[in-house]
Amino acid sequence: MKAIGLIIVVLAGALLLYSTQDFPFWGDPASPAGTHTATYYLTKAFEETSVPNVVTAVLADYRGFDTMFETGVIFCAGLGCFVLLRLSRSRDEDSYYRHVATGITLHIKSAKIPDVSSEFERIDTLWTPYDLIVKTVCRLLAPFVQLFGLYVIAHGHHSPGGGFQGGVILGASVILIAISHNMRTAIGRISEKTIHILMAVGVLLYSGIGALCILLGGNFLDYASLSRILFTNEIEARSLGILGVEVGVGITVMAVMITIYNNLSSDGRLDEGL
Amino acid sequence: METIQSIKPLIAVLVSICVVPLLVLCKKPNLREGWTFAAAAVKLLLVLSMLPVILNGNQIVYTLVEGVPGVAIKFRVDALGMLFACVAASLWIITSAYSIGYMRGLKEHSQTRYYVFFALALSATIGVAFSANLLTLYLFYEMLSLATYPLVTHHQDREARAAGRKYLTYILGTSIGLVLPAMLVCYHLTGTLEFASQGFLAGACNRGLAGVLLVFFIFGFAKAAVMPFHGWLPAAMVAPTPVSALLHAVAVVTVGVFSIVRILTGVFGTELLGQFDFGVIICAIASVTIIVASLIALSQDNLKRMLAFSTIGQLSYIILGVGLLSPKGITGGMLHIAMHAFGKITLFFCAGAIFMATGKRNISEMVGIGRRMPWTMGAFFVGSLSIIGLPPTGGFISKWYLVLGTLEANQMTFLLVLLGSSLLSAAYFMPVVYRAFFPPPGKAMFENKVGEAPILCVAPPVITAFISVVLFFYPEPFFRLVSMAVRFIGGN
Amino acid sequence: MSDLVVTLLGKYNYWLCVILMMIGLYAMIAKNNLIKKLVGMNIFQTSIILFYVSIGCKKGATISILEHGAGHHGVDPTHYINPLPHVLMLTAIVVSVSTFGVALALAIKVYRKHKTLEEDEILMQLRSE
Amino acid sequence: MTNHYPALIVVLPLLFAFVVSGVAWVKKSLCFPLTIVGMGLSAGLSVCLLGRVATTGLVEYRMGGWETPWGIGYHVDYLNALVVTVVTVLAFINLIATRKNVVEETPEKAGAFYSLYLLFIVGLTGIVLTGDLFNLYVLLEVASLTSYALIGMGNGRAPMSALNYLFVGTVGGCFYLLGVGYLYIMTGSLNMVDVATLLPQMYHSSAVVMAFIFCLVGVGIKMAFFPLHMWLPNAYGFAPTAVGSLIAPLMTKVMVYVLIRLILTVFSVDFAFVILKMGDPMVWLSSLAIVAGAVFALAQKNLKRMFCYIIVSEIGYMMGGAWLGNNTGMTGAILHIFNDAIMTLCLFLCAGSIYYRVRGLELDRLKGLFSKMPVTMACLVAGALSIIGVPPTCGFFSKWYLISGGLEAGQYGFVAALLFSSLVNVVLFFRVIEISYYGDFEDHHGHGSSGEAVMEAPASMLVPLLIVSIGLIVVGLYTGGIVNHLINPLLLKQGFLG
Amino acid sequence: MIWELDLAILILVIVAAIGVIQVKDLLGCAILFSAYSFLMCLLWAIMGAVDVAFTEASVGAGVSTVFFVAAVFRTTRRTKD
Repeated sequence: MKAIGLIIVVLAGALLLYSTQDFPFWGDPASPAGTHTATYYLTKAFEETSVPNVVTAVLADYRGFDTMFETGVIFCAGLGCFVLLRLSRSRDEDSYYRHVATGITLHIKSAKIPDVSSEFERIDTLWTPYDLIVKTVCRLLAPFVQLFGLYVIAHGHHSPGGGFQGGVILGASVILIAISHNMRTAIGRISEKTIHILMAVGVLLYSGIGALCILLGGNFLDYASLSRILFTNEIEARSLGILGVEVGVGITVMAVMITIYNNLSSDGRLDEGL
Repeated sequence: METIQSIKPLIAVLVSICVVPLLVLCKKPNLREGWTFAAAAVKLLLVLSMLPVILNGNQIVYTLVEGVPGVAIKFRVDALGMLFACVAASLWIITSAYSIGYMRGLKEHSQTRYYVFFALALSATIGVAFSANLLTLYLFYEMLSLATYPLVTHHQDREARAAGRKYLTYILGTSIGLVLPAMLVCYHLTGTLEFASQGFLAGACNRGLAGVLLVFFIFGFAKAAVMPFHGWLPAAMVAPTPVSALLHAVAVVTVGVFSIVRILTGVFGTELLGQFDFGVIICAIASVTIIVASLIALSQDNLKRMLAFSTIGQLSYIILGVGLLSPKGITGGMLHIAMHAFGKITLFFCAGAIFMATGKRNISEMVGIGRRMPWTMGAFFVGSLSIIGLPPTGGFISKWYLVLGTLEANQMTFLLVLLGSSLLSAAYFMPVVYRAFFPPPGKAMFENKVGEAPILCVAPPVITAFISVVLFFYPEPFFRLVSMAVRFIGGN
Repeated sequence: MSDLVVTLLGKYNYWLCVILMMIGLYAMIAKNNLIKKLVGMNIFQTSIILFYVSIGCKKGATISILEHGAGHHGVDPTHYINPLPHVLMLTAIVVSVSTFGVALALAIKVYRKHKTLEEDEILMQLRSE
Repeated sequence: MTNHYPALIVVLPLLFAFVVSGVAWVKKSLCFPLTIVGMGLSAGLSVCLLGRVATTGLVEYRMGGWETPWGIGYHVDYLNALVVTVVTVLAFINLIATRKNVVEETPEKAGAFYSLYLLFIVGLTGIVLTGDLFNLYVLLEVASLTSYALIGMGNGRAPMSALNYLFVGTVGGCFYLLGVGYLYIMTGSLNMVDVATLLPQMYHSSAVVMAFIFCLVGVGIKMAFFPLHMWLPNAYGFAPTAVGSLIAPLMTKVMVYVLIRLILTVFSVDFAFVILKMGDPMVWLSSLAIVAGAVFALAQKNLKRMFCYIIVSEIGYMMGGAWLGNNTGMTGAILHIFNDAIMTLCLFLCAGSIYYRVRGLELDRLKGLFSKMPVTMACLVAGALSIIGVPPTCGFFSKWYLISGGLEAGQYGFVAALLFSSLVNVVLFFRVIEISYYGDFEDHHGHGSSGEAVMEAPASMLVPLLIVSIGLIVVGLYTGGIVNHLINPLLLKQGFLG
Repeated sequence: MIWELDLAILILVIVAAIGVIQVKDLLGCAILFSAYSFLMCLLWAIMGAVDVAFTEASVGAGVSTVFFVAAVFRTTRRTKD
């Protein structure tokens, strides 16, 4: 296998190298890629959308259709991890509880789960106590991380970032809690059902804005037509439309990151996690 | 000659397909068989209603749909097709009657399936008869192959499975492996597949290619059982007797031969065949089959197997006749389609009746049976006369024309083949009849309690035998159709 | 000779990119561990992203966020880097992380059944079934 | 609203996919009806779109209202419209037919399943309709990712097969992306029509040649073209029933469409045939694919796996037809995309309903099935006849064009391969039919192992199955219409001259 | 954009990639892969692709690594190659 691999790789590499000979030089400003469509975006994007970050403008408006499916891909991944790994809760499983004050572990064999109380906490068999410092620091850190995530989403028009990066950061904050505490805490804050509904709502927001444009008489994702209900001019409407879809992307990406993490780290049982 | 647009050919084809749901849904056997009869009658009437039009020298055409540009699924009723359709439609009624007697008499299983596929097979047969181009012919040819598979393997035992396998291997293998490419090459060369009175290949290909195509077609239509693609026919004898009758006399083999005749006259055209000297090759292939099949038939003890080999031989008469490329020879060949059908079906009916009444399959066990089953064996005698080609039966007429054809074409070798094989067929049929009626003293094998089979099994062979005789004295309708067909293909 | 050197140096980025690609592809074909294959796949994907980003490069240009006020009075496109490859690659990164997630999920599912991630061991188990 | 058809065909299932996945957490019973509505709307609209395209010839749509080289545009001509109709209509039929399988095999995750189902269709329809090379890649990944997840849902060997498929499929996707990158670096554009206008001046550049080869390899991997087919039989064979019958008929066909689109629209036939001279080697490779697929199929003991290898063989048909270098062959290839999708669906649906009753698809377990499930088996026979190529089923007509094209191009090896595979298919299917027709000979001796009574599949499976198998014949009879009204006008514009 | 820096990081990236596929422990592989991603992110930042770099930093070096580690914890660290 290794020999075959090597041969294929060398062959493909040789082909690739051979074909670079007709490329324009690296960084050549006069190359076709640098002039044909790029010029249009760089010169027109700001007047048409009033978004200084051209990447955001192209991403969410000119090629907004791509980005919608990009969000769709993320959504697929979340759903995919869910369908592949999630195990349905089996009723007659043994469960373990820990008395918070004393640290005594209870092993309950029956299917019945006692009411949730502050005195007992559900644990797995392989349970190790969490470090208090890590726990506290992470809990304090999480809101700041989330704030930063929101900033990245909102400020995508003017600086690097946008819905996708912001969403990842938001998701990461929840993952941080899940790692530092345990996953039940994280799920207690944002339940599986909420995550899944958020996942759908985010992309629905994106495609819904697109569909709304059709209802308002424009083409799909033609944010300019939103000007009628936003009471602004077309350029501002585009800018706001971009913000709207970025928020949608952010929500979905956050929810998907959490879903993937939850399912991967708990092997689909959504118990305590790592 | 006029061309009349009419949907009648399509209806004639579809009648028996339309009746299939009725057959499936009918719970009562009587009603089911009633529908079969009704469909058979309607079909015959439809076919006969077109007969006067054809006899007036006209053609009926109907285009169903254009499958491939330039090649439609299209029906055309001409004299040759009419001849074949008449034979098939009229024999279906008789076979239906016989089937009822046979299947009920032996209490066969899955009778509904039997009738359904019987009806489908008949649709396909009429479809072949009326097809206007090679594509339509191929379509119905394949449909027939598939529809007869459940019939051949009706018993669903090991033997049937082996036979079915052989049947399909030969029939589908050759049609896909040989006919399909040949057909496509024809289409590629000329852009059409429409049968023309003088063929459509003329001028489109050289001698070598034409020769290859010819061989592909003759062997490709393996239903005609030209040697060496005849193996399926004796194997298929495991089927119930009415099926064998259908296979041999009405549908399958006749369709094969009919297709070859169509190809020779409608695709190649007699002129092209003559120009390339292909007549002799065709005749030679046919002659080998005739002689070898007759010799094998001589050595058979199982009656149905013997009939099968006899059929293989007789079919090649038809090909031989057309291969002579002389008007009389072609006339003889085409007439033989009808004459052989009536003669051979009689023989099969008789074989079935004997099996029903006595349970015997082998000739050696039938000594003295003529005394017990005089009607059946009488019919058998007439049928065998027709196959041998002796008066006063229809078989004589066709053979007479074949002989005239060889003289006309000045092919003495093939004259000898014809005469020789007639002698051979006499040699394998006459002992059966002789021993049935005149057993050596004290060797009669049947007790008194053996009598005739049920009336539904005895009447059909008697009727067909009678028709065979009638055809000797009054071959007019068939003769007129055939001579029209010959005139149409411009046989001088 | 100098021609060749110019060609070599002028496109070194593409060259190294190709080498990276081949490392990824080799890992995918030759490695036995499923996770290693997966990593190889990811390297392959990132190298393609690198390739695209290299296409977008422009000597002497800055990042494609317009300076304050620059948008209002005509933009000189040679001053800014081509934004389109970046847009495309954002999408590609998302695709690659999605694929990565699903692949890990599948790998865990495989591990659940076979208790190993080595391809040859899994094949052996399947064959003995 | 009518001018939004192209967008709505893709967007409606997408919206419904999200709604379904959300609703699944609130009220499970709504998932299936919603999926039906979304899929049905999409199918209905694509039929309407086909009607419009047949009259006007071209329907264009601009996403976000941007002009095409800057924005993403849909450029719907005869080819897209035809393929998108096949995709949506067949997916709709499959959705109805496999409902019971889904209920049985994935009872808890039906919502997610249907959501992924719709997303898969979104991916395919998007691939087919889009006029943008990169958009095609994104949608390709949507379709692939959903198919990995859907296949991985199965039990037993399914996750391993899905993982393998994922590796191979991602490499395929990456190669395609690389090809698009090469095109972008040379032309600076991603729009198919725009690229096509910019390309002719650089046909001889090695980068463009490599772009074409990378696209070809990428698409070839995704369509399981021999010798890149290794992933297919496992992935499709071990997938859950409803998934197998969805992905198997559609995914590979859509990839063939992509290839034909690349040849016809982006690179033009001049480049592929005259400059690169790729015709001959590709036809030979296709012939090899046909023969290899047929031979591998012979060795299979499981019905579904046998079908999978038949798909490998059929891919060879389409690729060969496309590479014959004449209009007849291309017609055959396009027609075969259409026909093969229907036949494969028919076969897989039959396999699905057999599996639903018999719980296994090994050939020995099919004994005597003709008497127990006559309708299903009749449909299997119809599908088999079409695969074999018996008139008047549609399979015959596409084979007709392919063989005529082969003769026209003088590719006798290809013609021979086609005939060989027809003959092998006869053997394959009659082996199946024989087993299921005869049943157990030992049954008569009284120790039959039939504990459970196998009976005919439920009506919700049979009706779609019957529709598909009747469709086989109807489509066959109307081949002339399809060719005259849809394929010929297309090839007149973009096909081969003379 | 400074091409010397670019070249240096590119070479580091390649070294990291080789390390990733050669290391015989999957957890180590995860961490090295994170480093690889981070180097890649730097590279892109140098090339001016700030959005891509940002994404890679948050996704490739961040969340992906977490996923990777989670998956390794749920399966095994062992690898033969």
